[in-house]
Order: sequence, then structure tokens, then C-alpha cells
Amino acid sequence: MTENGKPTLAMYWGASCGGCEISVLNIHENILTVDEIFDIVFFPCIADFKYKDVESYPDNYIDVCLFNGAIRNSENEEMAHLLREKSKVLVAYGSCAYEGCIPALSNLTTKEATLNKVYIDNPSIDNPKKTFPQTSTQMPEGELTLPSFYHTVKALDQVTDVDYYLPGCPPEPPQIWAVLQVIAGALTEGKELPPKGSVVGAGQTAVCDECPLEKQEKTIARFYRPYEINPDPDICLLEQGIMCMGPATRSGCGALCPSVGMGCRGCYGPTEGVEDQGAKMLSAIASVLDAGDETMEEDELEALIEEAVDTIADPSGTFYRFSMAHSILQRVKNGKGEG
Amino acid sequence: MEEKKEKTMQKEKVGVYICHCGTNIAGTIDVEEVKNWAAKNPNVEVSRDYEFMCSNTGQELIENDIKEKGLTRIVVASCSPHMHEKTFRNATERGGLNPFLFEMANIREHGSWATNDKEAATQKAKSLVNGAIERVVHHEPLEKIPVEINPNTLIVGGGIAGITAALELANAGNHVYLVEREGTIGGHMAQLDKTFPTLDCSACILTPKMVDVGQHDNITLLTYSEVEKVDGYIGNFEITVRKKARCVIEDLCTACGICEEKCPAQVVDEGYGAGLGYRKAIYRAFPQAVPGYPVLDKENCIYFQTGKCRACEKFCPTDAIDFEQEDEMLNFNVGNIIVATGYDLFDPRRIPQYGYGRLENVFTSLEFERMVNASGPTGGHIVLRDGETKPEKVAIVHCVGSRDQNYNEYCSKVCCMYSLKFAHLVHEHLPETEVFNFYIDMRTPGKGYEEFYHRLLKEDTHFIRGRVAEITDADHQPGEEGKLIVQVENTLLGKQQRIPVDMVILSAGIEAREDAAQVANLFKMGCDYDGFYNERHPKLAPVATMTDGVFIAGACQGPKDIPETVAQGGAAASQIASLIGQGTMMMEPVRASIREEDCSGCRICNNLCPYNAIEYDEEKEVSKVITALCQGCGTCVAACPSGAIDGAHFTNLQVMSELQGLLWDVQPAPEKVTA
Amino acid sequence: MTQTLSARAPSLFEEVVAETSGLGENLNTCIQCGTCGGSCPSGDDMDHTPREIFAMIREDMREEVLTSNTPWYCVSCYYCVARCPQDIHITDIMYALKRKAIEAGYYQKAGKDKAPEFSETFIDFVENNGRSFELGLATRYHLRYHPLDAFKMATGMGLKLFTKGRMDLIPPKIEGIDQLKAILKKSKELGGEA
Amino acid sequence: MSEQFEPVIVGFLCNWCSYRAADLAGTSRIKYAPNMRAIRVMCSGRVDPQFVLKALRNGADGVLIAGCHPGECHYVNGNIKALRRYTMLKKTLDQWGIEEERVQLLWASASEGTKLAEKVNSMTEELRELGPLRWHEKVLADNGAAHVPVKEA
Amino acid sequence: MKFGYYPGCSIDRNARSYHISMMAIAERLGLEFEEMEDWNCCGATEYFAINDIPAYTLVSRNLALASQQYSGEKLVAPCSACFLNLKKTDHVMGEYKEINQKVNTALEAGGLAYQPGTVSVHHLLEVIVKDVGLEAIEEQVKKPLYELRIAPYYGCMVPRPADMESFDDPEHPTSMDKLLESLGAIVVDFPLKAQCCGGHMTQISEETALELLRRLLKNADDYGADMISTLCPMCQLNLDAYQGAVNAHFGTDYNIPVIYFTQLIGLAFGIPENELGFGKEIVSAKPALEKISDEAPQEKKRRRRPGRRTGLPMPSMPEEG
Repeated sequence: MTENGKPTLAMYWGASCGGCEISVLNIHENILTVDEIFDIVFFPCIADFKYKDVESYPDNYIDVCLFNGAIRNSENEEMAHLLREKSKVLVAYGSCAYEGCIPALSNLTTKEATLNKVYIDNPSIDNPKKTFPQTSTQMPEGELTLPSFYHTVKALDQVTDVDYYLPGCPPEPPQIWAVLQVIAGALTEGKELPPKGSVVGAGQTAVCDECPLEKQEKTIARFYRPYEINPDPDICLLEQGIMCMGPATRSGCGALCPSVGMGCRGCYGPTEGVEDQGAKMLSAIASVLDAGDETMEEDELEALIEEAVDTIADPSGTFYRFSMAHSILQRVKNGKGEG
Repeated sequence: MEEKKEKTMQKEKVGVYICHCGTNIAGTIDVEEVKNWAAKNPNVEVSRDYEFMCSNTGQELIENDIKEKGLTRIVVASCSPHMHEKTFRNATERGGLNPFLFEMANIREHGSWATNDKEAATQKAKSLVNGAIERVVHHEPLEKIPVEINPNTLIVGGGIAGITAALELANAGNHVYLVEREGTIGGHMAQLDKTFPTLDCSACILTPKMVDVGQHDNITLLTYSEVEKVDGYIGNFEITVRKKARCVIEDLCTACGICEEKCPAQVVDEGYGAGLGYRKAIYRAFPQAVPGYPVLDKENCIYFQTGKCRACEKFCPTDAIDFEQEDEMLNFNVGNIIVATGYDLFDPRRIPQYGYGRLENVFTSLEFERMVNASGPTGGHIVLRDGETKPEKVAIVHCVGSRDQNYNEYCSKVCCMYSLKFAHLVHEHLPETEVFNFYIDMRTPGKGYEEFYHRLLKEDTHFIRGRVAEITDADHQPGEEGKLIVQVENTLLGKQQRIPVDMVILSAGIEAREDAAQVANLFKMGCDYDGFYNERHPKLAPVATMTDGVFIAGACQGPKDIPETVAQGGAAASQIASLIGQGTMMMEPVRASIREEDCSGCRICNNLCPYNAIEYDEEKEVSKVITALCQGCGTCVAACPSGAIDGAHFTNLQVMSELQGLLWDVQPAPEKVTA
Repeated sequence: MTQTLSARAPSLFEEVVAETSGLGENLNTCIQCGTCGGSCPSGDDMDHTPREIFAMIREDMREEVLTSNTPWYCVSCYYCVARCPQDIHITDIMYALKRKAIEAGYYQKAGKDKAPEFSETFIDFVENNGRSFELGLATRYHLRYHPLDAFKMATGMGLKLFTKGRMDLIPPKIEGIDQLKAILKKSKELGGEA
Repeated sequence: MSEQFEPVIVGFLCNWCSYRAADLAGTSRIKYAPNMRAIRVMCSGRVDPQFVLKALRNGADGVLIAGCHPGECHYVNGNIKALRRYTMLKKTLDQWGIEEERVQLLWASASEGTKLAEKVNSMTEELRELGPLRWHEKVLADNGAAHVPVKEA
Repeated sequence: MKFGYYPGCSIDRNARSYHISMMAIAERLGLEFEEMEDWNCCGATEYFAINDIPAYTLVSRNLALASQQYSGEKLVAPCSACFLNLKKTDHVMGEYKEINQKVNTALEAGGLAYQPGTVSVHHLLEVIVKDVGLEAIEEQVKKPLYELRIAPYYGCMVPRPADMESFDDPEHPTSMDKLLESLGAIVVDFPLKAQCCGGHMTQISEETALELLRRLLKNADDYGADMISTLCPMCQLNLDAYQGAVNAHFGTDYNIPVIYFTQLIGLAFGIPENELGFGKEIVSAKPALEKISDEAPQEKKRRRRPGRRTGLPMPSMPEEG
């Protein structure tokens, strides 16, 4: 808290796209209220702060820190620890900080492969000397250092203790505003905060709960890629063979994607009490696959199922698009797996 | 969720009991070591080992510890839960705990008996015990679910097993639906001539019972019928039966037999006649058939094949013939089911070197039964295929298709005895004729059986110990011309012998019915490798099956002789009678349930349930489980994408905890699990 | 798996199984039914039926088994194998017994010394030429071991075959004979033969 | 035990067929690799892919899912669902570079004790050849901080 | 149709007529048999008696060569012993790790390797009956073998490849019966059709061999066979060359020619005898061949066993419906 008695707010990004920052501004005029309530003490995206500023703060100086982005390298982790130290309430803001999100898709391959893709094997790259970033380079002026690039992308709570999770890629403005109000209420009027560790700004059940489309019993013969089919706008997309992560994804977004005919991508992460969103969705989908029955010969049965399963182009990419870092296995086995 | 959290918060007091099972476990597993190691687990209050945990003293150990040490959870490491889970659940209950707060670690069947490596066995035992401890901590008290028992019973198969069971239940005042595939009840027993070892006439003891069934007020007899569909669960099965068109109007038919007499179509009687005799296209299997009215066999009926004839119709005094008759579908409900579908005789054509089908004077045991039967095609005379010549030498070959990995590995159990019976019957009918019995081992376990063997020894039967290698008509040496030569090693002499005979009887073994697998499916039973139906427990539950309310009796469960078959029929009947007596039955509470507040109504689970136990509530837009229909398989639990379904006693939390317990020695620093 | 091995010397049964490289493993499941003995076309000439031999192997009657003529009368017609209710590879066991008898130098006692000699002569040709050679085989074998038969052979049926153009005069030889020799040399080391 | 690597296999056995098959193997004193640790589930259809992943994550070198033969499921077709899930899971695990030998499906009826024992033997052999999986050490070791779940239970 | 061809040692000389006739009918049936290069002896039944690993290895060299020389074509062996040794070795290598591994180590020494299951071995009869098929045969028949009574003799090693799935019944094979019937011949129901000819016993214990041969000849004679049809050089040699010895030893006077089934097919195709290797047999086929008539016989080709059909019904057999 600053002299003027205003609670302090910080927002910082790890490995992220910046969308989360935008989403904060996306709460429209409410941003002014935020500015009234809070003193912003660290927010590199909108105002000039330096690490040393943060380092200079006493512990718990920051009342609320919205940390977005995943932990991709040592700098991200360092900052996570630093901000934890300096913050009363640390919020994992957005899917990256919450469960790895898009950056964590690189857990589906190896560090080497990733760097190779970025610095060598890429049509838009011209790097004949095959120069790779080095963590330490000796120059006449002295040693230059870069953060070390991690093998496995992690979520915020995998490197430090987190108070709340605010899912979404990015989180939806109304949800953000609601959460900020609760926190502000607690800080200024001493209202009660939700129990530590809770997921805030989202529902408890799955997206289907909010989804307007009509749902029937499900048997899915095969899946279609979005370009292969023109969905009926009123019927559950899954039933039409369009992959939709809705059933395994936490509600809170208002089922935006399905209601416009695009299958849910699963950005709000697993529902309450589910550990591995991907595995759960995989299990659900496989269960309702309309392929083979008990009367068939074993090999015929297996063939049919193989065929149906193969209509899902990239299972891990589909089921784990946002939750890789928080999946049970967290990453692929070293070596293979450029899936 | 919330309350579950609290549960796991407060520390449980677990009692661990390691059983020696004499040396069965202690011989391979260091029980002492496991006990002490388990004691170190923070959740464990008491850890003991004992000679025999299933003994009264063993069970009392548990009861007292619960009372004195205030245990809240029990783990017993001993045999398979399929042996003693009930025992220890009861002990737990007597101690004052809910029986489901108990978990069993199977360190005998899966441990000490499966390896000789003491070290490995002990390590494995630790894992299994640890898994049980970590699991039991998360167990929840469950209450059994009561189900009403419909007092009617379905019995499938009208052989001696089905007949016995039907009469038992009916006489006790319960209604029975007896469904038989053939036109008459009686089964294989009706085909037999005499029964070993007493030699009383099979028909004479069977037909009275058949008549009782036919006339019983409490028995609905459905012959020439097959069960098409079985829905529901114990206490309330919904049955659909197809009553095949026999082209005879039962109410009008007086069973006078004129149609049969007038029918011009001669057909080889492959069914009841075992292929040795002929019958008509409209026929009764035999004069004492129950019910008495005939069946018209369309494949062989001249009218159905050529459109002409109708002789039976012309001559029927009561106009009971109806060519247009169609299959009928009957629906009814029952509380329990007995499957008593019997057996098929092994087909000796599968053993070419025995020549059946090629060499005309090679007969099957069933053919011979018909032959010696006074009502059979030869009027009870033992003759060669030509219908007149009396054999001077008869060979009886044991173990045809049995005790042979190329066919059936098991012993068919009855062949030795009926082969002895055959030998005796030949002696009786043709005193001059020599009889040779070729056997591997003479198996005569049973009351009066060995004595019967001795009797045959006295009758100067030639007993040659040796499995017949081949039967041929290719003669090598003088004396073999025009004979069937049985080539065998006489293992008692250690010499190869070629024995010329006139007639060979193949004592074919007993096989599961051809369609056993489909029938098992229909009633949701298990089949063993040979196609016989699986009993619930090989020793202690021989007529129950894995499916509550479905029982088995007779040879469909495995080779049996008549006394055993009758005993099983009775046993199944009395088990059902006691269920009917209770009126309600307590079902295991291992069932699924959906947490409404967590269900998003995605409807993934809706048609996963094989018992249609999941329904969708259009109002609340959530799915629900109909507890009584649920059998607790947990498929829906595994499928629910938002983890909103709990499988009682097999929750994610419980299984995951067990899993982590099992992996105590290889996993990273212990983690907490989320349900 | 992690079975503890017993210290005692291997029983004849174990040796025979080992000699078949596994094919004979279920010999101990023999139920002494005599199907083999009953099926054997040359059973009359055997001093023990195969079934007896198996019982004797189980009882470790080494000398009796290895001096028996039974294996030498096996014509490998596979009737016993096809019919054995326990699916025992009897023919291969008979081959194994022949090998053990030779190894133990027992086969002369079997009174069937012709058999191994014939086999060995045959194999000489195969190992040196890669092909067998009836005339050479017959004559050399007879000359070496049974001069009188050789005479009978040369004048009798051998002559007929020869005149019918059914016998070679020069042994055929394969090109890759060196390769074959190398392979066989290696295999003998593996097969445990000196 | 010998020096060789002893893989740890978690077996999910269905209550009616494969668990009994394992019982039968024991009752008939068939000796087989002691490397499998069994978890009893009512039906192979209860096996949640999360269980399999969890086993691999927590140090197991392989997972064996065993159920009744198609058509013999005590719950009619739970095993068919198991097969569908298994097929899809396998495709995913393949993308993740996890060798197919590590997660296997077996149909074993209550009478097939030998079959089950043989499977455990062969799988143990295969895993010996593949070597340890031990996810936390071998895969997450470098910078892979232990997996902290979403929320404290 | 193209096949790999493993002739086996005896084909070169002793069983020349088998080879000649095989090639002659192959032409008519549009079959191509490409002989394996530098194949070696299969070891017959002898090598296994001395040392099994070398025995398997000897055979496996051929399998290894075959897997190099052919691209998936079936490998055909006309000789029973060769057929069995090739097929059995492939099978055993597949079933028994230890043997497979030893054999391959040995093969390495010669720069070879063999993966069990890669070569599929078939006997000539199987190829004729299964791959070519009886219809195709019947089409080619120009001069049916009417009235010629033939005893079909299979011997042991073709119908009984131990525990490997056989293309015909191991106890009571019928494929050659049907083949000969399609040539118009009268096939006698020959109970000993799958019995042993004595194999190498002729060399080792003549008495044993002669007795086995006598049984075969007697049985064929009892059923009034004009000739015996065979599919194996060893069987042919024993039955043919030792028939005199049998007669001498037992005072019988059998005079039954023993002819390769390929020669009979050729005959029915109208190929001249001299192009089919006739005349190489020791018991001359001439008298028998003269019995062949141009008239289709009245009598039912496949003679049923004596015995009236008046009495009790016979059990139906699958193929007879």
C-alpha cells in the first residue's frame, strides 16, 4: 500500500502474447475505476518500470499482482519468485499462467527441436551461420548473458505459490472486472476473499452448460476438419462430428465459440475436480465413437476403431491445446514426439 | 467435493492384518517384514500378522481392534477378494464399522503363489498392502440397495436339469416358464436306453417327470421356443420368447398321431434318433413326447418344398394342421433365470483315423444308445449297419475327442461308465460276442461305479489299456480280411496290436453347445475356454453365475452324469426359492451417481450404459443415474468429461490413491491427488 | 523368470529337452496313452515303444534309453506327432535321442549301427558338395560298411536305376560351397558339436 | 534377484475376467514375473485414461489393461469402450514418444490364467529391453519441477 | 503365375521324370517355375539325426537365398522331404527364439540372414490344387484317363507337417483324389494313402522297409489299382525300385507302376508320353496305360466301399452333404 492509502496493483508477463494485457484494457471505461482504486506500481506494458524498482519494494508491497504468461525461461521464473515475494495476492492471470496454454504446446516436442525451428529450419529465417542464442557470450566489454531456455514450459504454480487462478485465453472482460471488484472490495472495504487456490472469474461446470446449441444422445461416427463441413447452427457440434472441447472445458466464457459454429478450443481449462483435461476429453470422445460392437471379430473391430480414431488429425494438439503444462505427463518423452 | 475434502483432511486410523495362510503366504513372503513396514505408514494405527485371518480368531482380532483401538479403516492382506472379501467385510461390520470401510490386498493368488522369488514376492506384497492402505483411507460408508424379487422364474432347457428345477420350484408354489428349443422336453436323457450303474431304464424314470411338468398348474411349458431377448436385472428380468411355428394348432390337436402315420416324407432322424433311424416330416420325437402334439419340419415337408401333398391336413380328424401358422413373440417378467441348456456330443468325424462316416460299422455312442433301445430303429437288436448281421466282435473306444489337446483337453467324465454299460449290454444281448474296451485310464468315481467295473471284469470283457491309434479296413495279415482293424498299443504289454472286429463304438465326449457363446451373451454370463458357462465360484457357488439372478445347472456348466445334473437342478431351484422367500434382495451399493451441480448436461454418458440406467432430465438439463438399473461397471464414470459422475467404491480419488500407494518405491516425493 | 536353478546334475529328461532346443519341452506331459506306439508303422521292430522310452526317460534310465533301437526305427512319418493328445513333438525327440546315442557312443549297442553310418555318409556328401548323390552315397556307404550289400547294390537295383538314367556318375557340387562350409562350421560350434 | 532392471507394471484388471485369470494363475501355481501390481476395477470400461497417465507419471514403466474378450464382457460392452479409449490413447502416447510396449491391452477370460501370466512375462521382457521410463527422473528431471496439482485436495 | 522353385537333389537324376512332367504341364497351365540359384541339399531325414542346429542351418541357407532371390513369390518344392524340411525350419525358427538366433548367427558366417515367415513354402500338389484349381485343370484335359484305376498315394510328409497348418487333412487327405478324378481317372479309395513308404529304412533295415512297402502294394492291389500315383521321389523310388525285392521276399507278384501325379496330368493334357519322362520307371507303366479307354465309364468314378445301403442310414459326410 502506498502513502496515499491506495492498494497497489502490478501486472507482468511471462511467456505470453500480450493478449492478456489487452484484455485488461478491454474492460473499457472500468479501467478508469481501476486507476482510481489502485496505484499501479509495475506494469511494463503500459508504463515504464525497471526490475530494480520492483526489487527495491519491501515484501508484500504489491497488494495484487496479475501474472500472465507461462514459465518458458529462467527470466520468467526469476520474476515469478520476485513478484511472489513482493505481492500479497498473486493471481495466475490467463491460461498461460494457469496451465501453460499455447506456449506449452512446445512441450509436445523438444527444446532442441523448438530452437531449431525458430533459428534454422523455418522459411522466414536466413541464418547461414546457424547462430543460436547463448546464455553467456564473452565480449571485449565483458560477459553478456541471456536467460536460459527451459526444456519444459510450466505454469506459474509449478514454480511458485499462487493465490488465485483466472482462466481464459484471454479472460473475458466481464469476468475480469468482477474479479477485480471482489479483490478491491476486500482490500478497501475488508470484504472476504474466496478460499486460496480457487479458480475465479469462471464457472464450475463445463461449457455445455452455457452453450445454446441443442444436445441429444451422442454417437459420433467420424470427425471432420472445420473446412470439411458446414455445421447446422442449432445442433451440438460434436454430434455433427466437429471437435468441440466444450464438455471438458470450464464454463465462464459464455460459450462464445460454439454459439458461432466454431468448436470450443478448451481455453478455460478443465472443470472443477478434473486433473487432466486432455485425457478426460479423449476418454469421452472415444467412449461415444460409433465404431465396432461386441458381436464383431476382434480384428474387424480393431480396424473399425482405428479408422474412426484416425479421423482426429492430431489428438494431443487437439485435446491438450491449452493444458499441456498442467497435464499429468506435462510433456512428451525426450527424443521422439514431434507430434 | 467440499465434504470429500474434509474427509481426507481428518486422519484415519487404519488397522492392517497380514495373513500367513499357513505357509501358503508365509512360505514365500516375509510376513513379519511386511507387517513392520506397514506399521510405519502414518495412517496405520495397528499392524498385525496372523496364521489364518479367515479363522474366527483372526476375524475377532479385527473386531476387537476396532472396538478397543478405535480403528476407522481395515486392511487385510491375504487371499483374493473373490475368496474372503465378504468374510472380512462382515468382521468389519461386527466390529461396528461400515463394511465398505475395508480393503483387501491379494498377496496370495497374486503374490506368494505366483513366484518363487521370496524377495520379489515380499516387495510386491508391500506394494499391494500400501496400495490398499492409501485406498482405504478414502473409502466411504455405503449402504446396500434393496430390490424386489419377482416370484416367477424362467428355466431355459427342458432336459433332466431343467425338468428337476422346474418341478422343485413349481411344487413350492412358484410360477415357472420352461422354455425348450426342441418339440418335446426330455433332452439327452430321453435318448438313452439304460442308465449306469443301476441299469434302470432311462425312459421309465424320466417320462413320469415329463408328464408332471406337462400337467403342472404352476408351469408354463413353451416347447419349440427360444429366448430372444433378456432385459433388466435380478428380481425383475423382462423376457422375450420366440414360439416357433410348428404348424399345429395346439388347442385342436389330440396327439392321435394320424398325421405322422400318413406323412409320406421319410427323413433321417438326426435329432432324437441320433441319425440312426428315420422319422416323418411331421413328427413327435417319440411316443411319450411332452407335449404330445407334433412339429412340422418345413425343410423336409413335401408341401413346403413342392407345394403339393397336404396329406397331414387331409387326414387330421380335428383340422389341427395350419400351414400358415407364424412364429409368435411372448413377453413376460421373471425374477430369476436358470440356464440348463445341456451339451452337444463330440462329432467323431473330426477324427478321420477313426473312420466314422467312412467305415460303415463305426458307430457313435448315441447311435448305439438308440440301437439297443427297444423303441429304437432296430427294436433293440445289436446289428451292423446293414441292419441284420450280428457282430461277433465289438470294440468300444474310450476318450473319443476327450483328453486330447487336438480336440478337448478335459475328461468328459461319463464315457468310461457308459462304455462299461455298453460292454454289459452287448454281453446281455449277444452272449457269444467278444467285447474289447480300449481305455487310457479307467475312471469310475461314484457310488457303485467301481463295483460296476468289477462286474464287467467278471463278464470277461477284454480291457486293453491303450488309446486307439486308428481304425482301418486295410488288412495286413491273415484274419483281418473284411474286418475293421483296431490298431493300438497295448500299453500293459508294451506291444502294438491289431485287433479285427465287426463293430466299433466310439465313446464320444461331451462338448459345450455350439451356440453356447451367444446364449452366454444373451444372459450376460461368462464362458470358459471350452465354452461351458462359468459358475460364480468353482467350489462354493457352483450353480450361481457372475450375473445376479442368473443360475446354471447341468452339463452346460461342464460334463456331468445324471445324478450330478439332477443335484444341480435342485440346487439352483432352492437358491431361487430362498430369494423368492426373502421377497427382496440386497444389492451391492457399488453404483454410479451424478453430481447435479457439476453436470453440464453434455449428454456424453447418455447412451453409454448397457443397462440404460442413465436418463436425461430435460427440466434441469442434467443427466441422472437410475440406481436400481445401474450395475456399477463405471464406464460412464471414466467417460464423463467434466468428472461429474462418481463410481461408488471406485472413485477416482480411491483408485488414484491406490495407484500411488502401489508405486511407493518408484515414484517421486509423494504428491496429493485431486479427485 | 527368476527361478532358482538346482545344483544337481541334469536329468536325462532335462538333457533330452535341451537337445531338442525346446521342441521337446512338453515331454513331461506324456499321459502314457500309447497313441504313438499304436500309430508307429515300424513299431513291431522297436525293442521299446516310444511311450515306454518316454517313461524310461522320466525315470532317468539313461543306458537303457540310449542303447534302445527305437529311435533308429523312427521313419519320421509324423503320425505320432499328428495324433499325440498332448502335442508332444515325438519325431524331434527321436532325432534328439539318436544324437545323444551317437554322442554317448552307444549306438553300436543299439544293433542298428547301419543307421548313423548311413546318415554320416550322406552328410559327408552334403557337407563337401552341398548336394547329395545317390550312387556315390549308396556305393561308398556300402563299400565302407557293408561290402557284400555293395555288390548286391551294384549288380542289382543300382544297375537298373543306372541304366534308366536315374543315377549320376559324378557328384554335383554347388558354387557357394565355401560359404556353406563356413555356415555349417559356425553352426556346429553353436550346436555344440566338435 | 539378478542385477537386471526390473520394470514395474501397473495392471488394471477387470473384476470378472482378468482379475480372476490372475487368481487362477496363482491357484494353479503358475510362476510368472512378479513385476505386475494389480488394481482391481469392476470393468476394463472403468479405466480412465487419467489412471494410465498417472501410473506412467508416478514411476511405472508400463501399464497393462486387461478385460474380458469382446462379447464376453460381464457388462456387455464395457471392454469395447476400453478398446476405443485405448486405441485413441495409444495414438496420443505415440505422439508423445512413449513406446507402444509400455501400454498394452489384453483380453483374458477367467479361465486364461496362463495367458495372463504369459502376457506379464512377455511384457516384462519387452520393458526390460526398453529400459526404465521413470518419468520424473528421465523426462522431467532437467528443470522439470515436480508436478503440483491444480489445487490442494 | 510365377513361383520360386526348389528342385531338391533327387530331381536332378533319380526323379528326372517328375521334373520333366512338371515343366511340361507348367507350360500348359501358364505356370513359371524359376529355379533357385545355388540351392543346397535339405539334409533329408539324415542331418537331424546327427546334429540339429547345423541341420536347421543347412535348410535355412536355402530360405535365406529364396528371400533374396524372390520378391514374395511362393517357394515350391516337389519333393516331400524338401518341402517338409523347408516349411518346418521356417516354422521352428519362428516358434523357438533360441534356434532362430543360433541359425542366424551361423548364417552370418556366410553373410546371410533369414527372418522366419518371409518365405512361404508350398508343395507342388498344393499349388496345382489350390493356386491353379481343378477348373483350370479340367479345361486342359484333352485325353481323359477313363477306366484307369489309380491309387492316390500321399505318403507322410506332405499331409503331415507336424503342428503346422496343412493344406489337406493330415490323416485322410483328398486333394490328389479330386485332382485325379478331374483327369477322368477312377480313384480307388486307398486307406493307406498317407502311410509311410519306409523312407531310408531300405538302406538301414531292409526287412522293415519291405514290410511297409508290401502293405502299401497289397492294399493298392486289393482295391484293384492299375497304378499308384505319387508326389515324392523317395516314395517313388522305394515303391518302384524295391517292388521286385518285395516280391522276392514275400513270394508275391505285384506289378504296379508308380507314377508321378504330374505325369498323369500331362497324359490327360494329351502330352506325349516321352515328353513326360515315362519309361524311366522300373515297373513299366505301359500295360496300365493301355487300359485307358476313350469311353467315359458307366460306373461311378469314386467307388464306394462294398456294403448295401438298405440297412441303417450312414452318417453324412461334410463334402458329400
